[in-house]
Amino acid sequence: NNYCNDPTASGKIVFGFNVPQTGTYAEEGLEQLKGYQLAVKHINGEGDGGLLKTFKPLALEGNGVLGRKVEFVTGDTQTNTDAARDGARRMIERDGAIMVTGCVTTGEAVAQQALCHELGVIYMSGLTHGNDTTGKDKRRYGFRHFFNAHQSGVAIAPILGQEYGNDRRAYHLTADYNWGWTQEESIKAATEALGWETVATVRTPLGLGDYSQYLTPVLNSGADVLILNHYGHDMVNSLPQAVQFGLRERQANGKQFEIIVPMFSELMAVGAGDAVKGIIGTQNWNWQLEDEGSKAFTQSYGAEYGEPPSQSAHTGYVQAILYADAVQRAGSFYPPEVIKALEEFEFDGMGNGPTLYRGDDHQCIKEVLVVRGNENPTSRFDVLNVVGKTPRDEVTYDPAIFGGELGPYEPNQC
Amino acid sequence: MSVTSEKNIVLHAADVIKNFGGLRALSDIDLQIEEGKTHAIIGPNGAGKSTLLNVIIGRIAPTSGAVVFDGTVLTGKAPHEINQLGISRVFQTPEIFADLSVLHNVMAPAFARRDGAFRLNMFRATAREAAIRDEAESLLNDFGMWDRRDDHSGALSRGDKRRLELCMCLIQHPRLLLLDEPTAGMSRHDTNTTIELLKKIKLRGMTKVIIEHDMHVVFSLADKISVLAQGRIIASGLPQDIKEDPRVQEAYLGGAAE
Amino acid sequence: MNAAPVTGPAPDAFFALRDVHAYYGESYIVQGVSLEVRKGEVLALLGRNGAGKTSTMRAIARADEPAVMRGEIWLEGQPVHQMKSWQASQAGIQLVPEDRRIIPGMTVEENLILSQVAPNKGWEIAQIYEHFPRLAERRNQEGITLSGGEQQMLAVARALAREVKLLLLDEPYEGLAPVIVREIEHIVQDIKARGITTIIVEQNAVAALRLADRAVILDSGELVFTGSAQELLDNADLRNRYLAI
Amino acid sequence: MFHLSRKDQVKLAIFALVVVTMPIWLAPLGAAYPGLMQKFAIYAIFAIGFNILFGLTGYLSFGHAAFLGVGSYTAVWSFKLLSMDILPALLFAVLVAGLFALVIGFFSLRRTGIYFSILTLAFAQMCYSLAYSVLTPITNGETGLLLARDDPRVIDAALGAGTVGGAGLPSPALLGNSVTGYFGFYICAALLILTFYISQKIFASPFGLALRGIKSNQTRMIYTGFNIRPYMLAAFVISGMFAGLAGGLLAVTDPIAGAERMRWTESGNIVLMTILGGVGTLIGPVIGAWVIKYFENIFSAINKNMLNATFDFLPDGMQNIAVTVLSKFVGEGWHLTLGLLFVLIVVFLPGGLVEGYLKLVARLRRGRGTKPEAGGK
Amino acid sequence: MNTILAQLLNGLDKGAAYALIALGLTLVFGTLGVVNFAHGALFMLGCFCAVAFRYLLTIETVSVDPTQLSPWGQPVQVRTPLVQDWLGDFGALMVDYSVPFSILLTVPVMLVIGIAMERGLIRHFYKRTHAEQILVTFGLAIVLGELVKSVFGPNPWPQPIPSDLRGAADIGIWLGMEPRSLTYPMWRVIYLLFSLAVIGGVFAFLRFTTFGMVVRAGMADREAVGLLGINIDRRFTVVFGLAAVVAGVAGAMYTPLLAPNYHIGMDFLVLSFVVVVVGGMGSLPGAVLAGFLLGILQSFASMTQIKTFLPGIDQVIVYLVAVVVLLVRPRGLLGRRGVMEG
Ligand SMILES: Nc1ncnc2c1ncn2[C@@H]1O[C@H](COP(=O)(O)OP(=O)(O)OP(=O)(O)O)[C@@H](O)[C@H]1O
Ligand SMILES: Nc1ncnc2c1ncn2[C@@H]1O[C@H](COP(=O)(O)OP(=O)(O)OP(=O)(O)O)[C@@H](O)[C@H]1O
Ligand SMILES: [Mg+2]
Ligand SMILES: [Mg+2]
Repeated sequence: NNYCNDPTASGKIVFGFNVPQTGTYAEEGLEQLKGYQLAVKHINGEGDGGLLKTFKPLALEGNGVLGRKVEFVTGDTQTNTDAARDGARRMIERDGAIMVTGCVTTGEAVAQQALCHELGVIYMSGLTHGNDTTGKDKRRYGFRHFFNAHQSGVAIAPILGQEYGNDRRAYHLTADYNWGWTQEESIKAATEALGWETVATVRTPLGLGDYSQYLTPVLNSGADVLILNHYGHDMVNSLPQAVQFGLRERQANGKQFEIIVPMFSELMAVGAGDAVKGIIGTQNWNWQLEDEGSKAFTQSYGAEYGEPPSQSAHTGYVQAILYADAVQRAGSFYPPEVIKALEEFEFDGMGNGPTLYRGDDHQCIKEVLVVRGNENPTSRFDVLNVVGKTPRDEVTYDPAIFGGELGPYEPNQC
Repeated sequence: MSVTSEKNIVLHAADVIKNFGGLRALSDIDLQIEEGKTHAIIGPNGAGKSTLLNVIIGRIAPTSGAVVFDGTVLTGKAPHEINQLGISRVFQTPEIFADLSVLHNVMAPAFARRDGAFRLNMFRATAREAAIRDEAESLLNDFGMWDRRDDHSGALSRGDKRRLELCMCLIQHPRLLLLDEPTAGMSRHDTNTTIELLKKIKLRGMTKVIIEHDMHVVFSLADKISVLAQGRIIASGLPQDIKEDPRVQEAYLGGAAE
Repeated sequence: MNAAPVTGPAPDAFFALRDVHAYYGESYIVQGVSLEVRKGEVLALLGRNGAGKTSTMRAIARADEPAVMRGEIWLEGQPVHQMKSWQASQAGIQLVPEDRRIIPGMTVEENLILSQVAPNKGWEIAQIYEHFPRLAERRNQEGITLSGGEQQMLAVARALAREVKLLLLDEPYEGLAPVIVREIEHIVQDIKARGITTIIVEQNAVAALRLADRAVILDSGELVFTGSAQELLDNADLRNRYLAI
Repeated sequence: MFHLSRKDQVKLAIFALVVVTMPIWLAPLGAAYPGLMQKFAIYAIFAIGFNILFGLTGYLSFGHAAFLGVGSYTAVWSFKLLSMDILPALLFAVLVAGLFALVIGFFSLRRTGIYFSILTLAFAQMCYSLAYSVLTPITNGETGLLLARDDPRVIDAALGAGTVGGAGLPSPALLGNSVTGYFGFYICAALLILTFYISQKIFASPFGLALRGIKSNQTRMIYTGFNIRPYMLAAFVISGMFAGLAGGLLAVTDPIAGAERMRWTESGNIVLMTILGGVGTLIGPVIGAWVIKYFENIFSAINKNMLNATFDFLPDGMQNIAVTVLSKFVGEGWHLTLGLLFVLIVVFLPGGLVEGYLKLVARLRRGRGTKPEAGGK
Repeated sequence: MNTILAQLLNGLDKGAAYALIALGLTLVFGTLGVVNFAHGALFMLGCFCAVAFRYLLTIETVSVDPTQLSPWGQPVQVRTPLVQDWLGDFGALMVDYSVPFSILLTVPVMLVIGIAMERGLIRHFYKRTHAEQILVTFGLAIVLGELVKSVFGPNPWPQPIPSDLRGAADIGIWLGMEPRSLTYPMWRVIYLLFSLAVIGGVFAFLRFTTFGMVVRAGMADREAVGLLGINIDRRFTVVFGLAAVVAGVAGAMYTPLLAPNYHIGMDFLVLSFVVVVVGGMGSLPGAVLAGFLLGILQSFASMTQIKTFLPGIDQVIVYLVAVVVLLVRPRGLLGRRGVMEG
């Protein structure tokens, strides 16, 4: 079996960690990189072993992969699809990477995933929440552990109903690009199913900074809920600005006005400051979870870096472990074998409860966390509280709804 | 003004008026230039001489009136079109391509003459345009600048820039050459050479309009002189008549015709 | 920063150049010029195009270019070669540049006001208008739209609006109508009468020599003649060789 | 028609040699892999084209990335709709980019100086914003335009030509040969040499002289009888077409087209490349492009592990210090190095790398020659 | 109707912010003629003056309590605030009002930075080509950004609004309307007033002193001005310092609206250039006018009513306005002839 960067031929197992290290998403990327580096330690049997203690079923033996130590190379995607692909190509063509992983936007994920597929190298995406990664643009060689916008919508709806009732009028501000649209669509469907009415869906330019011109109309719109389908810096800016507009002190339709941010990350929450207090959203993982896996990961990450991990670090860590484990189980680096080992793989102990790597679209199906901005944080790590977990069954969906095609197993030559 | 109407008039500025805000820089100018002659325009500073040239070459639009060149109305035409009709001008402050070599400065206008206002002459090397190059070099030679042909023209002294600009106009073989103080700042020696050269060109039948304060130059070259003062032509005629015109004496020469 | 180190004591002369060498980047233009000017004297600096007259004047006025690499410039015991152009101007050296350098975007009056911003005022603006009624008429016109002669007047006026110890006139008659040449000549004579020391560069050697007490001739950056104006007028050979008159 | 001056012939020969031997001399620099070498060639083409406008006419376009993006989108659409062959893709990329340049240039060239720059910037930013959002049906927005297996590809279908790439996605091909890897690089390299040659021709031609005249003195140009509008427009369109070619090649070597390619930062990048290497010189922009791409790809990939390995020979304490200090300049700190490089180069090598180098050489030569002792500093 | 009024108010507010941010740039770019790509970096440094000021005020003594472990396995840190303890109520007030108070830090710091930058680097580039100015200032911007990144990290640093100034002001009441019919965030109103004050101050300084005239003249012809005895270098330094201060205070006061990170300058760079150029090179009033024009139009273009029949208009409005203005008026709104046209 001849394939790209066959470690048995080169004698080296190289993972490529390609994350934004500069630009606006540098912090998320650098966190992810820390997760990856910790994973390599644990795979190679260094450190305290981390999730290898809780991960079930586990094939890794703490002596590298298939008995050989893992090395890694890093790259800077600059949160730019071209730079991401350049980095991935360097890892594959020059450094001999057998697997590439990392990203903080769906754009980077899809771009790298497509490239890796063409070159016959497996890509484990990092932080990507858009539906397309495992929907319209899914690839046989790409795998996503992170949850997606659709699942966010489904997961958040019951909690919203519980907290804010079934008679609400929602106003959406949506980042005007692919991810924003899918998120808006998903949340809208989920909230309307609750009985909410959608007053308006307004698109805002990406990376705008000042959202005031979109917030002024909210005041007199008759809405009593504002849903911010913004991610990253868009959200870091729009949420505090919305709060400054006095929305949260406002009464509308006889109810307290509320703001919802369907997709959260710790770093975003830190960036948004006080404004995040009391705001509900969803998360892939949180270090305050009480299960054994989460505790173990938080412990070993804290020992390494002196602070608790973010979900970005977690997802990076988990993806690296999952790939390594799949190789171990397949007993081969041959990508089709590894892909088959990952597809329909059912595991637990990674912090999200029992999880399925679905074969049809390479999306992890697991429970989704609903979180709320902490009113009295004790530290800057303690910004989000888990207020609910939507079980895996409820967030399972039919992969056919997003279309796309995985493509063949056979690897191309790079 | 109706002088010698049977002569061949190549340029006619008819009733040209130019106002700058409240200032009337040119009023009712009626000027006829005969083919093949050298027509000098003299007058005190600020009389409107340069302004008149600007109107002719399309740099400024006259407030009213028109300029006709060989049957074509120039007013309203773009400057490059006017040049293409065969009118070149030496400016009062030298306008040269300061970033280019002296030789290229002279070659560029030759291309404009040969190729017209635009031609995508992209694949033939300038250096291989032998005819134009030779002509440029011989012209530079005439003006004593041949050995500086590869110098950066921005670094020339002012007198040299003047001469260079003159070369740039001459290589176009214009039918009408407008000279705005071509020898200002030139040393006496170079002034004399320039006069000789301009005389030679005249033999080839090129029409010239020359603005000059140096009476030596004016009286060496001019076939006819018009005197401009405060935007009006106050006198027009043969050099000798002008020299003796009392109005000119007073307004311009100050009794100092050297 | 092209100040040369002091190599000797200040000369006795009112104004002196000692072995000045100046460069435009790589090109060596002023090649060791030495001269002295007495107080109240008018010196004519003559020579062909490209001889280096302007360069010498600019070196004296301490313009950035050409850079003085060696030599000294002294005015009343002050080391001008260690100054920048603004210091030289405050010390009383006023250059009327050959290209006049009227400041674009400013009216005639603003150009004049500007020359009085830095210390050591010369004539009052009212006084200037008296001498140059044409400028008074045009005071609100943008300076660069003036006709050539008017610009020249403005340039001279600007220098006079400052305290002048040494006036550097670079081709003041260029482009001027004979009447105006007379007028400026009168002004310069007037300046001379006030005891202002002047160096004048002029292609119109006859006109320059009418004014000058002494003359020097520059050729290829070197002095080839120093003497009284009369001496030069009498020396037909020199006149022919360097001035073509 | 094909004539070059002696000097230019030598330059072209050396240039071609340098480009073709990239896989050899880049190897010790860690850059000898097809992905990066393709980028070197492509961005050099982009920079050469940009320099025809900026270097010759002095008009600084801040929106050239738009043409790069248009070229890429066109090429990918050509793959999707017509054929996986790169010839139509490149042809259309060049033509469509040229068409865009014609329209944008027509308006922008009404202004000069900074006003022109901002006009081009504005047009390009509009293209970018729209491509990212409203035009998603055409551009596929954030995720970028990708190939799909069920694309129509009418020419391929009509010819019944099997596409290269097996059961997976089809891959771009030149007359049936897949253009991935080194073959892709050599195609780019050949086109780079061709564009270099064309730019040499333009520089040496009367057209180039006219463009330089426009840069030097527009007034003189006009009163010399040149109509500068068509000259400028021609230069703008030519340089837009070069950008389109570069964009097309990006899609050829890596079939995806994203809106980010059109962002102002990308336009800014090409400006920086050109200035860094030397505006208006033939080779400068190429070198500038290589330097920046090298930093972006190689410096950014150096991490602490690698530094540790490199400085293994030092005693522990020293190794730590060396690694800590250097790690600020590589990996996530590569921008810092790039910024410092920009500053140092302009300060010490005015005119960019090439000009600065020439001046430096001249100065050293002169230092040995005769010159009166300089008293100043 | 209220919507229109609110949107107009919003436009004014945005416009004032744009004008203020662009003001520093037009001083350097429109007046000194230096293409200053580091302007965004100066804005960013101003933001971080506010961040640093608050950071210093809230500095804490950290002691480690080894008996307790945090959930991530590290000893718990016990933090006690320093300044508040020290200054008591006034300290607390300072912390609460850290953003406005930070101006006290921002002005001197930015002045020093501006002067150092001009003396150390920019000065040598007045006579160099614009291309080289771009390269050096862009390089400088990157370096400054990276330095801030290495101190403060890449994540944004939100700054709170003083507690008394939080929430929305009821503008409607001031205009004699029903209560709560027109509300607008208090801090934005303050920023609007602050912008107007700074802009007015800078205008007065440049208009009613000969300083402005000298600087304009110096830009048109440095050498000639030097020959008139004026030390133009020193004045350029002052202008640059002033520009840095203006950029800095614009940044510091903006922090509550936009949590700053090291990258924030780049995000504002293009916008400030567009504002300055649309306003017209060399014209301060032009930049202010352009700021308001863009702000108001952007505000209205973002209304759903308009977006429905012009999809995507809000994405491009700024650039569209720029194109239209520059095509209709050759030198922007109020530009002067010959400035940066060549
Ligand atoms: N653009 C303008 N705006 C306002 N006034 C102008 C403009 N151009 C010229 N003028 C005025 O028009 C008059 C004529 O100027 P012009 O340059 O034609 O004079 P000239 O006869 O060439 O003088 P000189 O011999 O000194 O060059 C002058 O008073 C000048 O100030
Ligand atoms: N900026 C410059 N860079 C390089 N060389 C220069 C520069 N300016 C002048 N030169 C050269 O210096 C020499 C002397 O020039 P300068 O202007 O001093 O002559 P000049 O005696 O004033 O001549 P003119 O009578 O023509 O004004 C000339 O050969 C000129 O080419
Ligand atoms: Mg004139
Ligand atoms: Mg001279």
